Amino acid sequence: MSEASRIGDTLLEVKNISLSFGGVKALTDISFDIKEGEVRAIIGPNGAGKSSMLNVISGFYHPQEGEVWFRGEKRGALKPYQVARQGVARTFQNIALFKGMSTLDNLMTGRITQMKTNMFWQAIWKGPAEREEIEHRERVEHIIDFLGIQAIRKTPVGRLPYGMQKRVELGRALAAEAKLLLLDEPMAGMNMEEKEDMSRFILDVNDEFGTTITLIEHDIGVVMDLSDRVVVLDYGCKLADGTPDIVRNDQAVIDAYLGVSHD
Amino acid sequence: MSTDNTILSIKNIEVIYDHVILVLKGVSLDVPKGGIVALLGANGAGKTTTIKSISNILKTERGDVTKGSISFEGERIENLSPTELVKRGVVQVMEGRHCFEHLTVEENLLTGAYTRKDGRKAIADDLEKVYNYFPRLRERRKSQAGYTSGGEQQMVAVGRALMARPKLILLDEPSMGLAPQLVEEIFEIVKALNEKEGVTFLLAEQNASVALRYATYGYILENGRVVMDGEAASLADNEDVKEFYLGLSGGDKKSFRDVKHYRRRKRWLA
Amino acid sequence: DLTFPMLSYRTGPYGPNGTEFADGYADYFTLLNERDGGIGGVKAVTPECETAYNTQKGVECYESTKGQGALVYQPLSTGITYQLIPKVTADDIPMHTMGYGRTSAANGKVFSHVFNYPGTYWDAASVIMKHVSDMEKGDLKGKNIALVYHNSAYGKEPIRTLEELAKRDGFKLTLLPVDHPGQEQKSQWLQIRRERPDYVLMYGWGVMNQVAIKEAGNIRFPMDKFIGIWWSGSENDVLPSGDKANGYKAVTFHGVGTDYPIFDDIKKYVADTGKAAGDGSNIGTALYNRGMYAAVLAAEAAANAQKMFNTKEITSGQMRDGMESLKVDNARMEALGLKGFAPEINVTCENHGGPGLAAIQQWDAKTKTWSLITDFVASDRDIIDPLIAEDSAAYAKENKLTERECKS
Amino acid sequence: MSPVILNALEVILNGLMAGVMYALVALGFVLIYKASGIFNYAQGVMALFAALTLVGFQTGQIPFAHLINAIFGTKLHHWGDGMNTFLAIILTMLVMILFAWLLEKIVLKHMVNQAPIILFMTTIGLAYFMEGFGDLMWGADIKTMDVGLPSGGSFWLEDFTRGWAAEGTEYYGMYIDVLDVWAAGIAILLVIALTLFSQYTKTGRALRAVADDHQAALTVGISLRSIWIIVWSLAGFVALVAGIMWGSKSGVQFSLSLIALKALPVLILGGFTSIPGAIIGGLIIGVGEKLFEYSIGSMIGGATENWFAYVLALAFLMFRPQGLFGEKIIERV
Amino acid sequence: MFYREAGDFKTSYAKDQQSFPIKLDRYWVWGVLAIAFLVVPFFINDYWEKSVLLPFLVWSMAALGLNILTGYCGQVSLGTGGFMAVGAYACYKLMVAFPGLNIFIIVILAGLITAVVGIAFGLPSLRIKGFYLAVATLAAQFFLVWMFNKIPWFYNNSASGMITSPERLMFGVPITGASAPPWATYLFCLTLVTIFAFIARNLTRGRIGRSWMAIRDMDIAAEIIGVPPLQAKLSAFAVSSFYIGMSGAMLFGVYLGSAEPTEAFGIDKSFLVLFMVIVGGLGSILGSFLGAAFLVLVPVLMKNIMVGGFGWPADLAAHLELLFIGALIMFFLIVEPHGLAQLWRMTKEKLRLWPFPH
Ligand SMILES: Nc1ncnc2c1ncn2[C@@H]1O[C@H](COP(=O)(O)OP(=O)(O)OP(=O)(O)O)[C@@H](O)[C@H]1O
Ligand SMILES: Nc1ncnc2c1ncn2[C@@H]1O[C@H](COP(=O)(O)OP(=O)(O)OP(=O)(O)O)[C@@H](O)[C@H]1O
Ligand SMILES: [Mg+2]
Ligand SMILES: [Mg+2]
Repeated sequence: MSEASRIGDTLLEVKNISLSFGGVKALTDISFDIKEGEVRAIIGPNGAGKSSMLNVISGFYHPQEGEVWFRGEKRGALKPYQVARQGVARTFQNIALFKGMSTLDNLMTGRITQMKTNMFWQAIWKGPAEREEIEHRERVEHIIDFLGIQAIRKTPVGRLPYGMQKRVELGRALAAEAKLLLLDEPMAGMNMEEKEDMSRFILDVNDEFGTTITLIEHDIGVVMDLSDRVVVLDYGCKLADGTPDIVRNDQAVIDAYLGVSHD
Repeated sequence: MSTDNTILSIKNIEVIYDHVILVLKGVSLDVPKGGIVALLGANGAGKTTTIKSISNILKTERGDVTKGSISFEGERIENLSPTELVKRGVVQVMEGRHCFEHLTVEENLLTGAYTRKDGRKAIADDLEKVYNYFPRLRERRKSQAGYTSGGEQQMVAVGRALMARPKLILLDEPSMGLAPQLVEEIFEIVKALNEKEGVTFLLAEQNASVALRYATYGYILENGRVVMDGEAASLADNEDVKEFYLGLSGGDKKSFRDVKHYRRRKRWLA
Repeated sequence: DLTFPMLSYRTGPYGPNGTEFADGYADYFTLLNERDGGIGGVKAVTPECETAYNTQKGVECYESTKGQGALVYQPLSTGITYQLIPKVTADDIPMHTMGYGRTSAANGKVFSHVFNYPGTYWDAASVIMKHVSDMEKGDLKGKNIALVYHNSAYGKEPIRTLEELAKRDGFKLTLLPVDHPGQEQKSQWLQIRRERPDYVLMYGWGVMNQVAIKEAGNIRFPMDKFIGIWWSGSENDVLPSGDKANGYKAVTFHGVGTDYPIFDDIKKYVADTGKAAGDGSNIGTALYNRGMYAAVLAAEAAANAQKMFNTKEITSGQMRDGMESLKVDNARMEALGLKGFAPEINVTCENHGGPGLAAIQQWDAKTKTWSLITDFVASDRDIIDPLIAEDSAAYAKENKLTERECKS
Repeated sequence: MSPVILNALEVILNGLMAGVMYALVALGFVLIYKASGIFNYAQGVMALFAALTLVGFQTGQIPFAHLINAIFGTKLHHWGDGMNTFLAIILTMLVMILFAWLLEKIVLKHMVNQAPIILFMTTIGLAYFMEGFGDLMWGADIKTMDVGLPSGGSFWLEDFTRGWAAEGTEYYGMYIDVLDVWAAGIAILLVIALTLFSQYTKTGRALRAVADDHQAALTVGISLRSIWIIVWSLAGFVALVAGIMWGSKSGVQFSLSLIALKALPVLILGGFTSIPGAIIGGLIIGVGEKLFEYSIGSMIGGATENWFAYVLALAFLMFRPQGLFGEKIIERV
Repeated sequence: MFYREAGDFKTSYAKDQQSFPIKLDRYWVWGVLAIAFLVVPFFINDYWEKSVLLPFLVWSMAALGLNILTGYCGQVSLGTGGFMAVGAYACYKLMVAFPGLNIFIIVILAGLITAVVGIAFGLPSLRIKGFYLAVATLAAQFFLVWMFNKIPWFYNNSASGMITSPERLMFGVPITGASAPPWATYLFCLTLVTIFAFIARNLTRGRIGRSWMAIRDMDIAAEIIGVPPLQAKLSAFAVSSFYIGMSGAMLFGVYLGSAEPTEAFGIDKSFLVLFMVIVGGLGSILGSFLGAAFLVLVPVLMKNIMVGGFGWPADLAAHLELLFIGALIMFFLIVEPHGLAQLWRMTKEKLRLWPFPH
C-alpha cells in the first residue's frame, strides 16, 4: 500500500481548543487535524497537556473554548460513551483495566458498543444472546491471537505484570474496531523487545484495518519511526506540527523537549 | 560478588502470591555499597516483586517470601517492618506513581521526610533541593497531587523518596512516562546523589540503554530467575542484551518499522 | 417433665427489659420445683431461647422448641405474637400474650389458641382514661390528651380505643409517634411543651421510655399527669431520670414490690440457693413480677389441666383447655402467697382476655419504689367489646375462619 | 413577636443543639475515615462500650462477673463503692487505648491495602464483637450515667425570653436543655483541637497520606501501626465523649450504639473527610429535621425525622457529591 | 489430583462459555440440585423448614439481588430492607386484591414493582458514589419503611398495621398460610431461587454483566470505552431490586406469614444481606449462597451448641454468639477478603496442583 492511498481525508479536527482547571491552563488555543488512516503522534514535556487533549477528543473533558469536528461534522457536547459509540476508542496513561475481570472479559467489554441483545434474551441466554456472544468471542479471539496473549485469557488482569496489562488494554481498544484509536503512552514501562512488539501491533492495526491512530509517546525513537505526522505541545501551547523530520530538527522542540537532537 | 562492601544481599529468595502462585524462583543478587545496580527483565519477570520483597510490602498484596534471606548492611531484614526499613535508610519508589492524591505536591514531598528527626531546617533545605531538581514541581506545589499529570506524579514519587535521605533507594521504573529530557535528568540526579552523597541504588528499569549507561552492575531476570549478571559495560556488549533490551541488533539501531512478525529466540550466551 | 419454653431476649435494644421478665418467669418455676417438687409432682423445665426481639429468630425459637413438648408460649413481643398466631393454632399449642400481642385475640371464638388475660392494650387505655377522668372529676370535655407512642404495631394498638373514647368523652387526642429506638424525642417534647396537653399517655418500650420520662422532667411537665402503659412502667424507665421522675404513673395489672409472702419463698428456695436466673438482682422489679405472674398463671393452668384430664403429663392441647377454664380466685392467690397481687381471673371460651382490670402505680423517686395508688378497676367494656368483635371478625374473614361454638 | 415565630426559633435552637449531639458521634467517623479510609461502622458501639466501661468503673462493677459466676458458681458483682469520676474517665481512656492497640495487633494489621468495602465489613464484625464483649463484660442491664453534668431546661432562658411574645399571647419562654449547651461547648472545643491536629501537624499529614494509599505510606516510612493506634485511640476518646453525652441523656444500654444511625446523614452531608464538616453537617441536619417535623411532619403523621435527615443529606449530595466540605473525589484517567 | 480440568477439552466457544465450563463442577451442581429437589422434600419437617431451609432460600434470593448491585455493579446499597418491604407489601396487596392469581405470578409481579421503585431510588447513583451512595440509600430504607408504617392503604387499615398473608394455593396445595406443608413452601422457594440463580448467572456473564462489572471496576474508563453509565447502573438497580423484592415477598408471604415494616424490614436486614454478600464473596453467584448459608446457619448452630450442647445460660450464650459472629466475620476477612467463594476457588486451585505445592 502506498503512503498516498493509505492516508485519506480529515477524520477529526480540533479547532482553537482551550481548557483550564481553576487556575491551571492545560490547553491554550490548540488546533490540529488527524487524517484518516494516518498515525499521528502527540509529544511534549510532562504536564504539557497531551493527555488532556486526548480527554477532550474522547469527550471526557469539555473545553471552555474551541470545537471538535469529527467526520466532517461539528460535535456537540457529547457524553464520553456517545463519543465511543461514534467510533473512538482509547487506552489510558495510568492503566484503566477492569481489575476484577479476566483478560477475555476485558476484551469483550471493549466490544460492548457493538452488542445489542436485550435483557430478556440475556436472561434466557440460549438463542440470540448466546449467538451474539459467540460471534463476538470469535473476533476477540482473533485479537487475542494477534497480540499473543492466549495464555492469559482467563487470568484476572489485576494479577498481570504491568507490561502485559498495557497489552491487554491495547487489545480492549482494538476490540472496539473503532475508526480512531487514541493511545496514551502505550509503551511506557516496556523494554525494547516489548516496544518492538507493540510497534508491530500498532503498525499492523494501522495497515490491516486502516485504523487511524493517535499516539502519545515519550520514546522519541518510536514516535519518529511510527508516525506520519507529529504535534508538539508545550505548556498547553502548540509548539510545532509536521512530519517527524521537520519536528526533529525544530530548534524550539529540541529546547523544550528533546534535549539533544535525535537522529 | 559478596564482599564486605555489599550493602544489600539477597540469597535465593522464593516468593509466592496467594499461597499458590510462585513468582520468584530463587533469586540472588548483591548490591555493593555506593553502587548503582540495574535490574532488567521483561514484563512479569519479577522485578517489582523482588523490590517489594526487599522493602517488605509484599504482605499487603498477599505475597510471601518463603525461602532465602535478605540482608541489609549485614543484618537480616526479611522481618523488619517497612517503617523500620525506612528508618534504616531503605526507601522504595513504587512503580506506577503512588502519590497521595488528596495531598498537595508539597505535602507529598514532606511526608517523605516523615521519619526524619534532623529538624525543620534540614527538611526545608532538602525540599528546596528537590524543587531544584524538578522545577516543574515548584510550580505545582500547591496543587493536589491527584490532579497533576502522569509525569509530574512520577517526579513527586521520586522527589518524595529523596526527602527521606536514604542510604539505599529502590527505584522501580523511574523513567516510566517521563519525557526524554527528564529521563536523562533523573538519571543525572541518580548519579549526582550516588557520587556526592554516596546513596546506593537498585533500579528496576525497562529503559535498558539509559540504565546500563548509568549503572555499575546489572542483573537480568527472566521468569523469576536471574539469567545473567555482570558489569554494566559487559552486559551492554552482550548480543542478546543488545537485541532485546537495547534494540541494537547487529550493532546499529534499526527502525521500529522493520520489526519482524515472528518471534526471536533468546540464547543467553554469556 | 412439663415444658414451658421461654422465648426471651436478653440482648439487643430491649434486652434489659426482656431479662427482668425472663428472670421472673424462670425463678417461679424453679421455686415450684424446689419447694413443691414441680407441678402436681412433675418437674417443670424452662428451656430458654434467645429471640433478641427479632421476629425471625422468634419463629426459629418456636420451631426448635415446639417439638420438646412445649405447653405454652409467651414470646413477649407483639411482632412474634402475630407471627405465631396461625402457627400455634395449627400446631395445637396455646400461646399466652399477657398484656401484649393482638388485642382482639381476647375473642376466644376466633382465636382458639391465643390468650391475653388478664388485660389488653385496650383495657389499659381505657383504665388510664378512667384514672384521668377521676382526676378531672369526671369531666374530660375540651381536654387535650397526647399519646406518645412507639411507632410500631405495638404502639399503634391503643389509638383506635382512644379515638373512640375521645369521641365519647369529648377530649382532643394528639398523636406523637416516636421511631425506634427513640433516643431523640426533642420534637415531640417541644410540641408537648408548646401545646401543653393536659395529660400525656405513653406506649413505649426500651430506651424510648427513659428518654421520654427524662424529657418530660426537663420541660417540667407535671409527672402525675404523665401515665404510661405497663410496658412503660419499670424501674429501668424511671431510674435514669432521678428525682425528676418522681410522681410518674403507669398502669399495671399486678402488684408491685416484694411485699408478698411468695418472695420469702423465692428468697429461701431460689435466691439463697444460688438457683436464681441471672444474678438475682432483679427480684421484685416491675417486670420481674410480671414474668413471675405469667409463670404463676401458666403453672395454675397446667395444674388445672392436670386436674381436668386426670393426668400428670399433660399435652399442649390439654394445657389449652386448662387455660380456657382457668380460675384464680382471691383465696387461691392468698394460698399462692400473692394476696392482693392481682385481681381474680376467670377465663372462658368466649373471653380469652380475662377481667381487664388494672390499677395505676406511681413512682416515688425518694424511696425508688413503685406503689399502687388505685384499686384494680374495670375497663370500659362497652367501648372495647365492639372493637374486639370488629377486629376479630376482620381477621376471621381474611383467613376464612368460622367462629367456634362456645357451649356455656 | 408572635408565638409562631418564637416557636419556630425555639425549634431551630433545639435543632442546632440536637445537631451538635449528632456531630459528636459523626466526629469519630470522620477521624477514622480521614486517617485510614475506613468507614468505621463500629463507632456507635464504641461509644456504648466506652460509656459502659466508664459507668462500670464509677460504680465499681467487676468485669465479666456474670461469666465468672456462671463458670465458677461464684456470686461476684461489685468491689466496693467504685471510684471518683475523673479517675474513672482516665481509666476508661486507657481501656480505649488498649482496645486500639489490640485491634491493630489482631485485625487491622492484616487489612492493609484492602478494598474499602472489606474494611467497612471488618468494622461491622468489630461492632458485633464489641457489642457481645461489652455485654459480657458489664452486663446488659440499663445503667445510669452521671458524671455531674447538669441537665434539664434552662430557667434563665425561659425567663429571659418570656417577655418576647406580644402582649396577651400565651407564651412560656424558650426551652433549651442545659446538657445540650454543654455538649455544644465540648463539641466545639473538640472540633477546633482535632482540626488543628490533622491540618497542621506532621502526624496529621501522615494520617491523610495513609487514607490515600496504604502501600505508598508504608514506603515513605509511615508506620501504619502507630498511626492506626493513634487514630483509633482518638476515635475512642471521641466515642467516650459521645457516650457520656448520650448516656447522660438516655441511659447506658444497647440502644446507645444506634446513635450511629443519626450520625450517618450528618457525615455525608458534611463530607467524610472534614472535621468542621461534621459539626456544620450536624447543625444543618438537626435544624432541618426538627423544622420539617415541626412544620410538615406533624401533618403527615409524624416520626419523619429519621428519613428526612437522609433525604436532606441526599439533596445536598446531588449538588456536591463529596458532601459540603469533603475532599473532592478525584476523577481522572 | 482430586480436582482436574486437564483432559476436559473444549472444542467450541459455546462450550467454553457455558455456565460451568469444568465438568466436575457441572456434576456437582446437578448433584446438589437433584438432592435438593428430589430428596430433601421427603425428609423436611417444620423445624428444618422454618429455621433453616426457608430462611436460607429467602436470604439467598436477597443476597443474589444485592450481589448483582454491589458485587457486580459496585454500588453499595443499604436500602435492601426497604426494598424487601416493597416486595412484601406489593405481594400482600396483590394477594388480597386478586385472590385468584397464582402465587408464583404474584411473587414475580411483586419483584417487578420493586424493580420500578429500585430504579427511582437508584437515580442518585449517577452522581453519588461509594460510601456516600451507601449512606444515601438509607434514605430509601427509612422512607419506605416509614411509608408502609404510615399509610393505612398499604396494610388495609388493620388496627396494628401488621399485614398477614392469606392462604393461597398452587396445584391445590397451600403455599402460604399456616397450613402450608413444609415440603410445598420449600419446593416453591427452591424453584424460584433456582430459576433466578440461573438467570442471574446468565445476566452476569453476558453484555449486561460486563457493563456492570466495568462500571464497578472503573466507572470513568467504562464510560469512555462506551458503557452508558445511566443504563448500566439503573439496570443493576432494577434487576437487583427485582430479586430483593421477590425475596421480600417470599419472606412475608411464604416464610413468616405476617410482617410489620419497622421490625421485619428494618435496617438490620439491610446490613444482614450486605454481610452475606461480602462474607460469601462479592461478584459471585455461588458466594451469595455461601454467604446466606453462613449467616443463617452459624447462629443456629452456635445456639444449639452453646445452649443445647453445653447448657449455658441463654443470655451468656447470646452475648457469646454476638462475640463469635463478630470474631468470625473478622477472621474470614483476614483469611480471605474476597469471601467464601474465593476461598473455595483457592481450594480448588490447590487441589488441582495437589500433591505438588505449586
Ligand atoms: N498480587 C499478585 N497476585 C498474584 N500474582 C502477582 C501479583 N503481583 C504480581 N504477580 C505476578 O508476579 C509476576 C511478576 O510480576 P512483577 O510485577 O514482579 O513483574 P515485573 O518484572 O515488575 O514486570 P513489569 O516490568 O511489567 O513491571 C507476574 O507474572 C505477575 O502476574
Ligand atoms: N482534572 C484536572 N484538574 C486539574 N488540573 C488538571 C486536570 N487534568 C490535568 N490537569 C493539569 O493539566 C496539565 C496537563 O496535564 P496532562 O495530564 O494533560 O499532561 P500530559 O501532557 O499528559 O503530561 P504527562 O506526559 O506527564 O502525562 C497538568 O499540569 C495537570 O496537572
Ligand atoms: Mg499524560
Ligand atoms: Mg514491575
